[in-house]
Amino acid sequence: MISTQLLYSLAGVGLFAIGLRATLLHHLLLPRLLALNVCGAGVFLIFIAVAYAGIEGMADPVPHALVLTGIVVAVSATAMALALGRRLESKESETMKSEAMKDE
Amino acid sequence: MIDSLAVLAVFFGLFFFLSGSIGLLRLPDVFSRLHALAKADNIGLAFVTLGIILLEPSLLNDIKLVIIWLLIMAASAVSSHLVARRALRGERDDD
Amino acid sequence: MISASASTSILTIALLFALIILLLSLFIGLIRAWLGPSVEDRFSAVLLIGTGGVAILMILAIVLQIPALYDVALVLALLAVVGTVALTQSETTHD
Amino acid sequence: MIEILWFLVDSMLVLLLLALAWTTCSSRDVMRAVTLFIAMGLLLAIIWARLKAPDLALAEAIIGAGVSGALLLSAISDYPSTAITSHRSPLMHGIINTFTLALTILMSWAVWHGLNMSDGVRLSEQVSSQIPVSGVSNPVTAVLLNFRAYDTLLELAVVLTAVLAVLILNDKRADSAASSPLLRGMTRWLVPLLVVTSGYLLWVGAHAPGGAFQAGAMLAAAMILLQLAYPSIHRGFNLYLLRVLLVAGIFTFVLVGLWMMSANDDFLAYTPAWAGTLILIIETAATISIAAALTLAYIGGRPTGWETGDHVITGKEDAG
Repeated sequence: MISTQLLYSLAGVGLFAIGLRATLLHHLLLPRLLALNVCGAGVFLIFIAVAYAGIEGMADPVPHALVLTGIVVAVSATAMALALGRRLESKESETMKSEAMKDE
Repeated sequence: MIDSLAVLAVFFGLFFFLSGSIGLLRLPDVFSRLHALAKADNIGLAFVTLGIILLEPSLLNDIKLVIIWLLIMAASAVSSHLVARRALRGERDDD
Repeated sequence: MISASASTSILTIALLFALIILLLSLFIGLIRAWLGPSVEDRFSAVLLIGTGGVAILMILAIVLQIPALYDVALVLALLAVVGTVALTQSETTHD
Repeated sequence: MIEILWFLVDSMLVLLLLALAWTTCSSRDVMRAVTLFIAMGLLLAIIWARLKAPDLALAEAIIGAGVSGALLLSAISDYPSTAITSHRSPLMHGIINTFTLALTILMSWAVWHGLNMSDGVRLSEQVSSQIPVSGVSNPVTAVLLNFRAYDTLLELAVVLTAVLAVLILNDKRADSAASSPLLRGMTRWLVPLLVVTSGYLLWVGAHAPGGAFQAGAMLAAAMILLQLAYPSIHRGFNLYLLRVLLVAGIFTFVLVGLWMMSANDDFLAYTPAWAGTLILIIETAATISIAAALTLAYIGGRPTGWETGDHVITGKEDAG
């Protein structure tokens, strides 16, 4: 049982690290958001691995409830970040257009 | 007896899953790959479902399993159509 | 009594082997998702993961004795369609 | 023998997950990254099922594979360029790699150390001792809507805030092109099925995995599918009703909390005899609010006529 917990927790750590590295490396918003979501999935995985209590045992419901909340909050935050990015993109293209007008 | 029949059915289904995914890897273009996929979706899942129904004592869950199988059949038909349609559209754009 | 538990463990071993084969087939399918080359090839690999995932969930429901996993399989079958539709209806065609 | 086989299954799942995460994060093309991300959501649902967390597997199958995939895909069209390039210098690259590696080693040590420590008091024992007075028999629902109801109330507030931000920032995206007749035909029987399943998940949440979040996300997935098959359907929304639905969850929650405060002196302290009914009422309202919020987030901003309230009437009834 402890080996299963360890395996999945370490996988969670790996997921977090992969996501963190990509978040720091990329500069476009969408890949960064994907990477942050991967990070979040890593954290969730550590929680659920710790809650696991073997094939026979009953898993701890409290971390499950926390992670369920986390998944919903993550998707809302992603939606909000996407909206911010879209606004930013349209502002940028507006500025570029008006600058091109000035040049003419 | 029922257990061994069930395991036999599951493994028969797995054979189709495995050949479906090998087909997905080895076949030359999108359309033939989709054809390989349909084998896994329809026959593979049908036999796995059959095996699980034999192992599952509750009648309600058996009904649920049949519904899942029917859903996957319908879904795979529509999804393959949509993917193939998109692929065709892309090819036309290239010309 | 003893023979019953022995047959259960043989059944478990068989089903665990089935799980490993299914995961192997998902792995082969995923190579197609990594290689591409077209967007549609990746979609068909996602379709395979959807169907394979349903089969895995069914087997896990028996092995772990959690009937609620049939509900998960049902939901996965339903939502795999929504995901595929979203993928194929998206506007971008470049790869 | 069984242990070894389980270990093999676990390591294959972990390997697949890490490989998918790596390829998602290192893709050079946005479409490829999003496709692999959706595949990762499907795989995560299987992993939650393996770790005996069916509630999470349900939520991940709906949100990870369906809703957030659709959200990200619709966002791709907002950006002119989809090629992912890193503008970091080689030195920065090295610093980031070293930092991540050091952090990974530190966290691995912390996890290993933490798992080998002696077991403290597990909250699960307290939860299972209190289940009989919670009004429901599914422990996760009991934690979410009774023992830690504050968290869930605030979570609904977070969802509402996020969707308000989406509404403030943008108008909705331009309608996409018409879809194939086969898709429209399938939508006609699939959407009712999704709505029924959503109701089933809401109802079953009291004694088995399921509940408001899964049901709400399922309803949102139904709306997203409708939107994909009939791109102009949002014109039929009743915008006043939509506003009401958006806040219904949090309003009902606070109302119940205050009512129980007048009876039991504590905010959200349910009377055990009514707990089951109250939880169902709150969950129903929360389901509708979450569905409305996720649908609006998918549309990408204010529907036409949001400010004035006079929308184009097409004769279609509002569905959610």
